[in-house]
Amino acid sequence: MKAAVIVFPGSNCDRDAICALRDHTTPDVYRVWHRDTSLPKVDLVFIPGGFSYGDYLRSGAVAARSPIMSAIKDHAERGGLVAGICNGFQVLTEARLLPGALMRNAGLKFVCKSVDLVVENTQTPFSSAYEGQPATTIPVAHHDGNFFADDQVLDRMEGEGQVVFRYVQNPNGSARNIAGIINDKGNVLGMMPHPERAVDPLTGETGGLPFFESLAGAFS
Amino acid sequence: MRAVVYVRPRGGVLDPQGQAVVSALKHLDFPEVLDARQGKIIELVLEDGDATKAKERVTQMCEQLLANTVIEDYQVKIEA
Amino acid sequence: MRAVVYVRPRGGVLDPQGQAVVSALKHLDFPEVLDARQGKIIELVLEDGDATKAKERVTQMCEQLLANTVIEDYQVKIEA
Amino acid sequence: MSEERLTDLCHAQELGLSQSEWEIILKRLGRHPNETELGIFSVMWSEHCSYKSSRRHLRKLPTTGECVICGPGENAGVIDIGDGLACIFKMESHNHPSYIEPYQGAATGVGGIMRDVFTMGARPVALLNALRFGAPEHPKTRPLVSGVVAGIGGYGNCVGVPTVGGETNFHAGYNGNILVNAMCVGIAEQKNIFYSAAKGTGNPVLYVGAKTGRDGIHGATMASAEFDDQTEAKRPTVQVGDPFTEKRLIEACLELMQTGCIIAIQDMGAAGLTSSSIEMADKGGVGIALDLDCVPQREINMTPVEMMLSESQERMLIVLRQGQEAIAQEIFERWELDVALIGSTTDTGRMVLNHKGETVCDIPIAPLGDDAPNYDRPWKDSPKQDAISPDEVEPCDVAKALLTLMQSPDMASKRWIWEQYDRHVMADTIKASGGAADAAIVRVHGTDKALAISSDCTPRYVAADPFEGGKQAVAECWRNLIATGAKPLAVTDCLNFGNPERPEIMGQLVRAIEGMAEACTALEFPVVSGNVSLYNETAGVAIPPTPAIGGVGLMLDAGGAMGFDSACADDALILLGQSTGWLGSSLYLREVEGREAGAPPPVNLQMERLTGAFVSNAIQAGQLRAVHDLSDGGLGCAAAEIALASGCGLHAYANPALPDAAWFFGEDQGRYLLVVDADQASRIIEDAKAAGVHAEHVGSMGGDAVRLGDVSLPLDFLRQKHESWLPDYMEDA
Ligand SMILES: Nc1ncnc2c1ncn2[C@@H]1O[C@H](COP(=O)(O)OP(=O)(O)O)[C@@H](O)[C@H]1O
Ligand SMILES: [Mg+2]
Repeated sequence: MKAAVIVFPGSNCDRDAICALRDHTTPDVYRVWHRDTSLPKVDLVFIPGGFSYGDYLRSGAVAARSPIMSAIKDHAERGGLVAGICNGFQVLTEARLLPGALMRNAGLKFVCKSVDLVVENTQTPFSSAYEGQPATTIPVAHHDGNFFADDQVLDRMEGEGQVVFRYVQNPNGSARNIAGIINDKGNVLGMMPHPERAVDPLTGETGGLPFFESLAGAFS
Repeated sequence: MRAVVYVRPRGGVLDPQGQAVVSALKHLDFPEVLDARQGKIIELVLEDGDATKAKERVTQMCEQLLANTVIEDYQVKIEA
Repeated sequence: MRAVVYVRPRGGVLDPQGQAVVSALKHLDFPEVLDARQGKIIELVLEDGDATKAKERVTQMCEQLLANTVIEDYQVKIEA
Repeated sequence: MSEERLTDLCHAQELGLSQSEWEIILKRLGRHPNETELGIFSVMWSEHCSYKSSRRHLRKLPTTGECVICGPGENAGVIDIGDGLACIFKMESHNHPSYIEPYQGAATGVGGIMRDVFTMGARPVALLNALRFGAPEHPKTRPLVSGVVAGIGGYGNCVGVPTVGGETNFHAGYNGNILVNAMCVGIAEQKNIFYSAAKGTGNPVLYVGAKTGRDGIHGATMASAEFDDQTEAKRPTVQVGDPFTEKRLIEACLELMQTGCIIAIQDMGAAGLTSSSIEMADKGGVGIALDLDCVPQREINMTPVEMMLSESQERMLIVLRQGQEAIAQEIFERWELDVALIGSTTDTGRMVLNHKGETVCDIPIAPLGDDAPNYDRPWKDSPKQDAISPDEVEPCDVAKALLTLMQSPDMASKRWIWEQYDRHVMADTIKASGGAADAAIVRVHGTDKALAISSDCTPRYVAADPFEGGKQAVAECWRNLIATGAKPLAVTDCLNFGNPERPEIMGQLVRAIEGMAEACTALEFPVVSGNVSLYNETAGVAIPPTPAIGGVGLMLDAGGAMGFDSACADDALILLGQSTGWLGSSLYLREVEGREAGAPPPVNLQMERLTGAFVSNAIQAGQLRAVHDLSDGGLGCAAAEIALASGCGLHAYANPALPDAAWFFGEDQGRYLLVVDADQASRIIEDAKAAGVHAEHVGSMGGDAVRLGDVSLPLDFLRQKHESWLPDYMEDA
């Protein structure tokens, strides 16, 4: 298993993601600059959290038009795994690799806290290790995590098991309490909570560990 | 040449910022405000050129970047 | 009755959002964009009434809430 | 020299210079300065840049110690944390700008303090903020809280540095002048620390970061002047922050610092290009020549004085080794940052500025520093307050008093604030706000060590007795670090006071510094950096004197961090330190009796050390389940906080020797509440006594209520009241 972590100007969870991947998924992690036009040969592309381009205009909007994105689209097209966390989720919706959009939190404030999640679908390469523990706790930290999609899109997503994580208590006004989704092919996932911040008992909860273990398992 | 792009939340899309404006205005004693929607306005300074062509180009900019048509509508105006 | 409020960064005030738009558009091959400024547009639905009075009230809303006059200019339009 | 209009005394006075200062300039130049030169003198000699009222008193602070690598005088203080690593930190105020434009003022305050830290080669790893607002009922308070908090979060969150702690007070004394003090802590390799001396001539001077606009012109002089009715009209000088550019600057500068190209580097903070270039040249003993036409500009027709005084944010000035320009340019261009060569160092000892083919400034650099005003302002002692005897206070309804205190603005939970701050980015935060520890704990990345960080000041004590209050602020900060198991190393400070030209205000400043000095010396807790913010007054009314202290400690085993959330049923509560029932200047007196009176509790520094050492040893030995220092609201509130954090009720016994109010809410200093296994209680008390530390068994954990003596409050009810004050207040727009 090899992974690439994409770095945009303004990414700020890239180091956290690399550490979590190295410790719990694979030792082979590359850092890839947004201006690159090709990816190293990897199984997983990880788009980390942060404020790419300052979240100016719309969060994720400018990053989604970066040169590296067409390589990521090709990778996804070929069935490669793509995970976008927080700002990475925003980038993936802006790039139309995932449906919907992430709007300003309903409370209009940045919200940083631990949230309880229900793992709705453990049949994905990102969530298989949650099998048997359908509830977990992972922190969120975002200003624009309010997931929106038209009702028929939401219905379809729910019907196809594309909702992977749901909030027990909605922190941001997200439609149908959605915290994380996967595309219809099942290889591109976006979520607002930060599993990479929840892998070490010293720094808080460990609800993100199964996320990284799932990815390690997906290729073993 | 200048272009102005208006970007507004699409009908049917919840607009938390607009809602916050309504309730804040109510508190400030402006009960006459029944509803509000908040959008963006982007003013572009363009190289001088043909207005029709410019409108086309700015429309492309909107489609490619300035608006997210999943949640937003846009409108382009070219000013001399 | 409807009112539209345009809020823009005041001249001379740094507009990082506008700058980000310019550079993103350059990268997307729109070199004709020389400058950009990003502002807000707030559309209000008001109880029907006198337009002059409404303009006055909306101006008060701008001063008190809708615009931050330290760094923004605003403009009010009343539509029938 | 250009034909520019020369200036006169009247002009100088408009810029805040005094007649004697003007005369020194004339003597040094042998002529009248032109407008650019005068502007440069005025900002360099403003209170903000020259410390002219405080300098001689700041010298009283101890600034050396075993751990100190670099004390005050550089952008930030540097201390040794072992393994070849250094911790670099500083606190700074952004009071005036935050009052005028709370979001941008607070945001740019955070940006500025981060630049001071990464300028020296450190990666910022933690932010704290010490906030003082006016009375809750004052109409400006709510929007100020909302804007300041959003601004601090907006900037720190975007840059991706966790905001891990802080303090928030409300008092009518801040109605017209809020305080926004931001602290940044960074970590660097000791072999890669950067200082500001631009040694060597002929070296290129590089400008990098945001373009220069007319932002904040005379910001430094504004920070040195009282507010008046005209302040609103000064609004346009407020700067707008761009955290996205800051983030790129951090990454690009840290990358360039690895290349060995840099001789000196400075952020452009207060007084922008002027102070950064003069400081580098002055410290390096060289001259500097700049071509202002090369300065990246955001606006057209900027004059030389505007460029030199601009306080546009997110800009850095770097002196490079000759021939290394291309390396630097490549890095900055990759990060999409504006970069320009704007001049070089010279052997003239002068600052020479060229603009549009003319020399617009040619002044000797040394006098700007050497002749900088250094005033011995007259001062007088604050009137001494009488001590209040425990028997003087009204009989107390203990349950009601506890509730009143726990939901008072100063004590109530600040969750509404810190949930807007990203506290976990960088994935090294062990304890942050709300983490139920007396200090924030941040792991040193990639090691087993951690830093403990706390910011403290009790302004009501300082107001009642500046000397004792200054001492207390330092001691409380030290105590907070001790209580987490850390070894306190050093402090930074931010001294917020009123107009120093008034002897009673100057007296507060002088005596607070002396109190701090005594405590820092006794506790071996040197001051390595700091900031002074004066003229915090409006229409002649000064803020309560507020010397905020930011302390840093080191923990060798990050896993051993101690908090106060792990108390269990049946554990014993042991109180360390003497209790006399000191109610003077207490929160109790203010919130329950509505009186701000009485001498504040004195700090016995010798006992402080002894008690602290005992707590440290007990933590190291693994004898304690939880520790909490006693501060605002005394034993009763400390106990309630332990109960709330642990989710377990408790019973704190009454003390027949003291009235309830004095026993439960007295604020005697140097005390800690320990939670220990019941079996261990008597042994620990024995050990304490052997160590010369007073210890007594004052209660036990258990149940689902906080019981003080024979009254109690259900834990859930107390929690709800404690948690809801701030959100209710903020919602109630
Ligand atoms: N402005 C703020 N920003 C971040 N955290 C804050 C702020 N104000 C208070 N806190 C947090 O609230 C908690 C209680 O603060 P305080 O009562 O001042 O602590 P202490 O008395 O132990 O010094 C601490 O965790 C502190 O870090
Ligand atoms: Mg406290």
